[in-house]
Amino acid sequence: MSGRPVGEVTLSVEAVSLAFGGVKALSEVSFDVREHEVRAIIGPNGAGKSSMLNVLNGVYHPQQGKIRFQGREFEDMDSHEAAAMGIARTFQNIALFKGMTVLDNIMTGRNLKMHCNFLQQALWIGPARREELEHRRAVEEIIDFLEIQHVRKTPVGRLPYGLQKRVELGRALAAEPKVLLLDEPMAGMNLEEKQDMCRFVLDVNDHFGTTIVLIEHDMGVVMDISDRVVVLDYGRKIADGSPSEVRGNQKVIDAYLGVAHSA
Amino acid sequence: MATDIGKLDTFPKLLMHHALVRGARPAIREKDLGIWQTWTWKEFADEVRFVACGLAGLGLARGEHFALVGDNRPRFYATMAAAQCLGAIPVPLYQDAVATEMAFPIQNASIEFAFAEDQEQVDKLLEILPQCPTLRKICFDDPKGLRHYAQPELVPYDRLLEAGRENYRRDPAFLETEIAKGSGGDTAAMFFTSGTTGVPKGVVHTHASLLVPARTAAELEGLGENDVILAYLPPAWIGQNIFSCAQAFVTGYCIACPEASETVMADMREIGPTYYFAPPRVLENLLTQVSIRIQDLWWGGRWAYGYFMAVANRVGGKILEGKPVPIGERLLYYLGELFLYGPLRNVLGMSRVKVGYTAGEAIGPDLFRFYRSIGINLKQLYGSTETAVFVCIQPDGQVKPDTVGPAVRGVELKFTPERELLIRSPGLFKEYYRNAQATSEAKDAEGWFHTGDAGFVDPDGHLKIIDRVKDVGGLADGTLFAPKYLENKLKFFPHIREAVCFGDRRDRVCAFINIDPDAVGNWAEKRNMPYSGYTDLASRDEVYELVRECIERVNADLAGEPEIANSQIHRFLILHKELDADDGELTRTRKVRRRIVGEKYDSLVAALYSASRSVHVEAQIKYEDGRSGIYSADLKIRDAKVFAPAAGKRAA
Amino acid sequence: MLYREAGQFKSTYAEDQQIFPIRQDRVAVSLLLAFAFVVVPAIGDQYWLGAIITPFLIFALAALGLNILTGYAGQLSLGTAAFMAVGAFMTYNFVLRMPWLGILPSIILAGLCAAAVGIVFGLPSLRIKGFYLAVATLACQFFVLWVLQRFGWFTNYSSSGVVTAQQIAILDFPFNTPERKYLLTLGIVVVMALAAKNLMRSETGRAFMAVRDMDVAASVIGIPMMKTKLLAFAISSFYCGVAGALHAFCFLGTVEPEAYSLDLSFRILFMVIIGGVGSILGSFLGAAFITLFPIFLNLVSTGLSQATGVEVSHALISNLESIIFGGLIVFFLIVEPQGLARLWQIAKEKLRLWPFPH
Amino acid sequence: MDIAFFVEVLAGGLLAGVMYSLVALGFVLIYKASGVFNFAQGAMVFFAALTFVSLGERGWNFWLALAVTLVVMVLLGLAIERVVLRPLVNQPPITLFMATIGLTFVLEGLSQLVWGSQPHGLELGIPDVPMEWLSQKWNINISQFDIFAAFVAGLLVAVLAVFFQKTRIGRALRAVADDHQAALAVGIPLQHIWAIVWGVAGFVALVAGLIWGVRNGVQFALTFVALKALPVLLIGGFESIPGAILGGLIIGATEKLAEVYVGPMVGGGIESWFAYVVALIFLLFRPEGLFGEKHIDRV
Repeated sequence: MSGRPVGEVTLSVEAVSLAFGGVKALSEVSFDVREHEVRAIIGPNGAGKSSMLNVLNGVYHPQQGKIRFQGREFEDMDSHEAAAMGIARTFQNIALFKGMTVLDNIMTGRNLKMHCNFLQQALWIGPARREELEHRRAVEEIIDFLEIQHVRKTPVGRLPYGLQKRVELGRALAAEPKVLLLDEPMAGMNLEEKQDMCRFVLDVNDHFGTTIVLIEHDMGVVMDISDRVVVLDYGRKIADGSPSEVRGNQKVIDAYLGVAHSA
Repeated sequence: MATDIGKLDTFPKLLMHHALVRGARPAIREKDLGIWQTWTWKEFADEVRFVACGLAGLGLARGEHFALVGDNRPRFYATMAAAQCLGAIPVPLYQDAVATEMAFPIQNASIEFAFAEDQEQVDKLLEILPQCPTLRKICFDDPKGLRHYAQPELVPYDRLLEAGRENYRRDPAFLETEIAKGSGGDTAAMFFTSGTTGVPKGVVHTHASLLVPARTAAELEGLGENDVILAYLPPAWIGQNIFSCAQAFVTGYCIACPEASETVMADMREIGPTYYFAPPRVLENLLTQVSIRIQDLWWGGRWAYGYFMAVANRVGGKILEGKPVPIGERLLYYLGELFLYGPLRNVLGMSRVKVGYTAGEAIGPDLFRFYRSIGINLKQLYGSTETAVFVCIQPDGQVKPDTVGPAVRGVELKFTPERELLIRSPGLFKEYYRNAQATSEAKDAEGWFHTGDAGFVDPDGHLKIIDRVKDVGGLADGTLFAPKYLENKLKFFPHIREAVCFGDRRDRVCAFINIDPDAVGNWAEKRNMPYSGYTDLASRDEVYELVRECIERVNADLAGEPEIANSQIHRFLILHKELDADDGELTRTRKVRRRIVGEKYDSLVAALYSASRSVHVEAQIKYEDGRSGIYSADLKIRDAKVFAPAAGKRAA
Repeated sequence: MLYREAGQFKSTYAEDQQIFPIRQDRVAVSLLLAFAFVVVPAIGDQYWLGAIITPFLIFALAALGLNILTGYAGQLSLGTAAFMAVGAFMTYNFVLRMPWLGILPSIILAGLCAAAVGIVFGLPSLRIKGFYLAVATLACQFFVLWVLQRFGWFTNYSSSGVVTAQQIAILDFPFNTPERKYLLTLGIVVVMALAAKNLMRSETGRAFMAVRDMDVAASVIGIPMMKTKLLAFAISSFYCGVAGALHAFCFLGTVEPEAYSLDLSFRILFMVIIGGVGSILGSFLGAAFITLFPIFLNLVSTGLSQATGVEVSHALISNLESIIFGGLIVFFLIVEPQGLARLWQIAKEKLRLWPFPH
Repeated sequence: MDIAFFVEVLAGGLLAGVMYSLVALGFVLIYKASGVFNFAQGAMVFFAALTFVSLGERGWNFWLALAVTLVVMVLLGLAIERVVLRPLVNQPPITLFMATIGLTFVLEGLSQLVWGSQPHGLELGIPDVPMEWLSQKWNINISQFDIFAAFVAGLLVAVLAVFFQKTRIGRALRAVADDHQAALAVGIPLQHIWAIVWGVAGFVALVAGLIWGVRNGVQFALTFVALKALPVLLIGGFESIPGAILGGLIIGATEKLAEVYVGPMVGGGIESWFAYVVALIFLLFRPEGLFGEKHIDRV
């Protein structure tokens, strides 16, 4: 459960439809996300969860429907603009920059906050140098928060899977986002790593007050840490509500246990 | 140079003096957020002033006790000094102790105020709150995870500091008068002995009894404000506190706090301390790490390492002490210095060590010689909690492997007929807190302190410790039986981590062995011997062979020393589990509790002295994730070859 | 073994992020610079300074430029020589047509022209990747050379198409002797290498590497793809332009299109691959290797021919050279894709951990 | 502007285009089967022509020289696969591309080392003289040789197309091109397949070498024929054989027409870069060429 009181609706999606050629990934999906909330999106494989996330942060552009974020309305999001407005995300299969160390990877998360032009950086003069050191300090807070001090200067490619997931969370946090989209942050983790990641997600929501939109398969995790859950199946929303409501909903059980679908 | 004790007779006064005289010099550094955060003496003194005013605001008064639980952190030492400013008595407790172990000291000293480092320590204190009604306020430093703790007792450090800043601004004179009230005779701190026997006792130390020996030792070694020491041992142990508090306040040198206990090696290398203290156990682990990593060198590297270490063994110590050495050897040594000893010291972080001490228990001579031979000025020291550590120190010129050096200026030594050592010195403790009976037993009328250690002074005036009086015994045939001496010889081998010898009032010496999982694991992997865990490794015949070889080399050594020749080890077994402080088998500073181990495994001891080749053992084991199960197995017992006394060849 | 790191702790972020955090490295680099600035011009003769060391520095600068584009930003380019040509010709024209400008400003302006050309031929990189981009830069190589030869304005309508570079003089202090030309080149190369290092350890460099490693993730976290790619092209071409100018004025002494053929582009690409893709030091190591290797080959072959009396023809040497270069490229790609810079890094790590293997 | 001349220029351009696509075929073949963009194809063309011509000059008769050169080229193909490509399997395409650049220099040095570097003329016994009946009737003179070359190219394309689409090995080749590991997993003997591919590429290089050798003479400049083939690949796409042919024709035609009509206005000599510019413009609209598959970024 989120530590802070859940506030007003900050992000909402109305009747969004997305199709690749003939394949309808999403059809008329609408749901909203409140400030400081931990909002889960669940559903069987291929239900359109990742596509929904990609629509929210502008990687995919829906053919139909509206996205409303902090009062402003959009036909579709531009990923660059989404980042600038404070929507950050992690990827299902890790999208870290293999050629850089952990520290550099997280520092790239802060690029939107650094304003010196390349000439100042080349000469490493006053403002550029100060800016670099200030942001290094902020990144160190995140490294301390995620307890990855001991691998600060190791190239990311050499880290075990669990740590890479944490570094990716760190990079998303570096942008000090208002909304954090997590695409199966606990996929492929053992019990211990899962518990750690749950703790980190809750700490982020509690400590930084970031609204969290979480895609997750592990029902145990979803039930434990999310405030409200939206369930997608074949690109359609079939349930929306608190974890206990959703758990009891017959449609959800059918979707997961695979009852024959109507056309 | 350290000024005379004169009017600067308490910790706070010294602190304020440093803030004036060397305000800009670094007082404390802590590796945090990727760099070494630094507090100068002035900043440190200001922080102490504000915390003191804050604690006064909470109601901490002169003479009251103040518990501190946590690792080496600047705020830990600041809060300790702040309490001393108000005349309160800080009581540091072991941070890795379990909650129940903390209850006794708090009840014993009816402590009302406590300082806890982080959520882990706060949870322990909250757990024992019901048994300690007197505990009113708990200040905590690291707020991580504590955002939703609503208990009224909890006071975050920052709020304490703010309140203190406010109080100090309103009434600065208050604190100056409080500090001025303090005098050398007041109680400065109380340390609970980890004690190898019975209930822990609160050793009360005055400002004088801590500062005088600290200053004497500092002057002996010429320590000054440019020195740096790494504080990595538990601050509740006087062995660490005397170096990171008493001597720091006396000389004004800088204390460096590592980032976390796992990164001590790396932090040691970064900070490069000039003043170093390590109990034998730490030096053993270091040597084991070195030998494991050297094993992985290619054969040429290993050969070179062996060759140059032999050179160092022969002449290293002499060169360190400036004694004459043949020119050929000296050249070889300098070659070794460039390629091996210099880099080895550098990787261990000891390149800048001016003086290093080892104390707490007797150290094996080979282990001691290893460090001196590669050019580290390691010296032996004798002392205890009750004597504020400094009793005997080996001066630079006269360092011998098996003595602890002459007495320090102002310390008198005397022996009882049973060879028990008695000590009188300005560093003696005032008393055991609320335990007059124990105090009278330990300190007799003329002020002599009964150390409980047996020993004698050798011809050059160096004190030589044999063992604990209780443990020193004799074999059935009367020869001296000093278990510690045998155990240290065994522990020099990287494969053996701990050993417990039995032989008092018996005809033969037998031993329990604890293998070192890393070293033996590495040894097993080299012979691609699969093993599942410690217990499985410990039960292997090949491992028994390995241990038997070590024991036989020790026996060969012992054969060469006539007076203890027949205390060679006849039979041994490898314990199925590692001796652990949590099971009460070791003290918090990893010293073996011989009596408890003897009683707990009496069936195994009996088996050792019978003729049986194995013994059945049934024990409760706690697995890593908290579940516990019963472990039952037959421990093998093996004999070790014993050498005829005189004829024993001199061990290399 | 040579490192004594104990005691070198960092108490500020500035210290932690400096280029050479270890004192031994700082000492070594300052000694190297002192040696380069003082000793080399003193002992160097016409042949060594003029024909070996100055070109090495110039090619190192060009390799550095290519490394910024291919090594750090991941955009493959086969048009390095064209950008150098633009630098050379524009400097010549600026000095010719605006003598009041002075040599250094004209070199900078020429570099900016090369940067402009770089941006134009960098535009395709927004839509195409990998080989296709290599082909676009190949087009630039041919097109630029054609324009420089075709329109007389560039060569001031000289009949032979080859123009002698003017004498260099800064504040009318002539740079005509090999020592002075060497020092001028060294000064410029050191300053630009430092600027490149600063660039690569700050935000711009990270953006380049992000685009190289995973451009989709980079754009999602807010790195502007177009601006970053074009900036990479611009900076890289600026470096190549300045290198071209120095190549003409401090090495060849003439400005001619043939000197900037496709073959030169390949040579500089070899320097980056062998030296180390994505490393400032790699550019210098690669340039040193490619410049010194033929000389080494000549020495060996002349030595052999004297010893065995077998006359070694010049053609044979040049064939051997290209075989060995090509073979080394394949060798390095198989054994150590990161090139000499990585071998240097491994050696340094071993020294810091001495006597332990790991 | 009289039509006959235009037809003649166009025909000449188309036939030149066929020559380009002949070289492009070598690139496509290797890329289709191993995902490697073989920049050294040009050097292989030069090596093949030089070997054939040198053997011919040493008195070997035509067919024997042809057979021996073919064997040499196949062996060369096998060696390249064994030494260069096998250790680099699964490396990113950029690394493989750079390896082939290294290979180019090795081959250039090797061929000149072995056979010396003076240019040779090459005579295939087909006169390079216009076809009589065509030139009299519409006075369009198209050289017999060009037609022969076009015929050879057409034949080669047909054979390769059948080879790729129909035969078992062809299908295996296409599988390998998509994903090395997947092909290995399914049990396709990767090394074996690659050896065949590089052998065939050697053969195609020989044919191109002969045809180009006759036209421009066998000399070092022949290696630059690879640079001519690049624009063709850009337009036709890297994986498709029909694309290579169509691309070749387009480039050949536009280049010849531009040379004749546009060249003079701009001062001539534009053939070096014109093809690229055409290809670039084409690329901006269809980044993957005529027949290449659309490249989708999975996030």
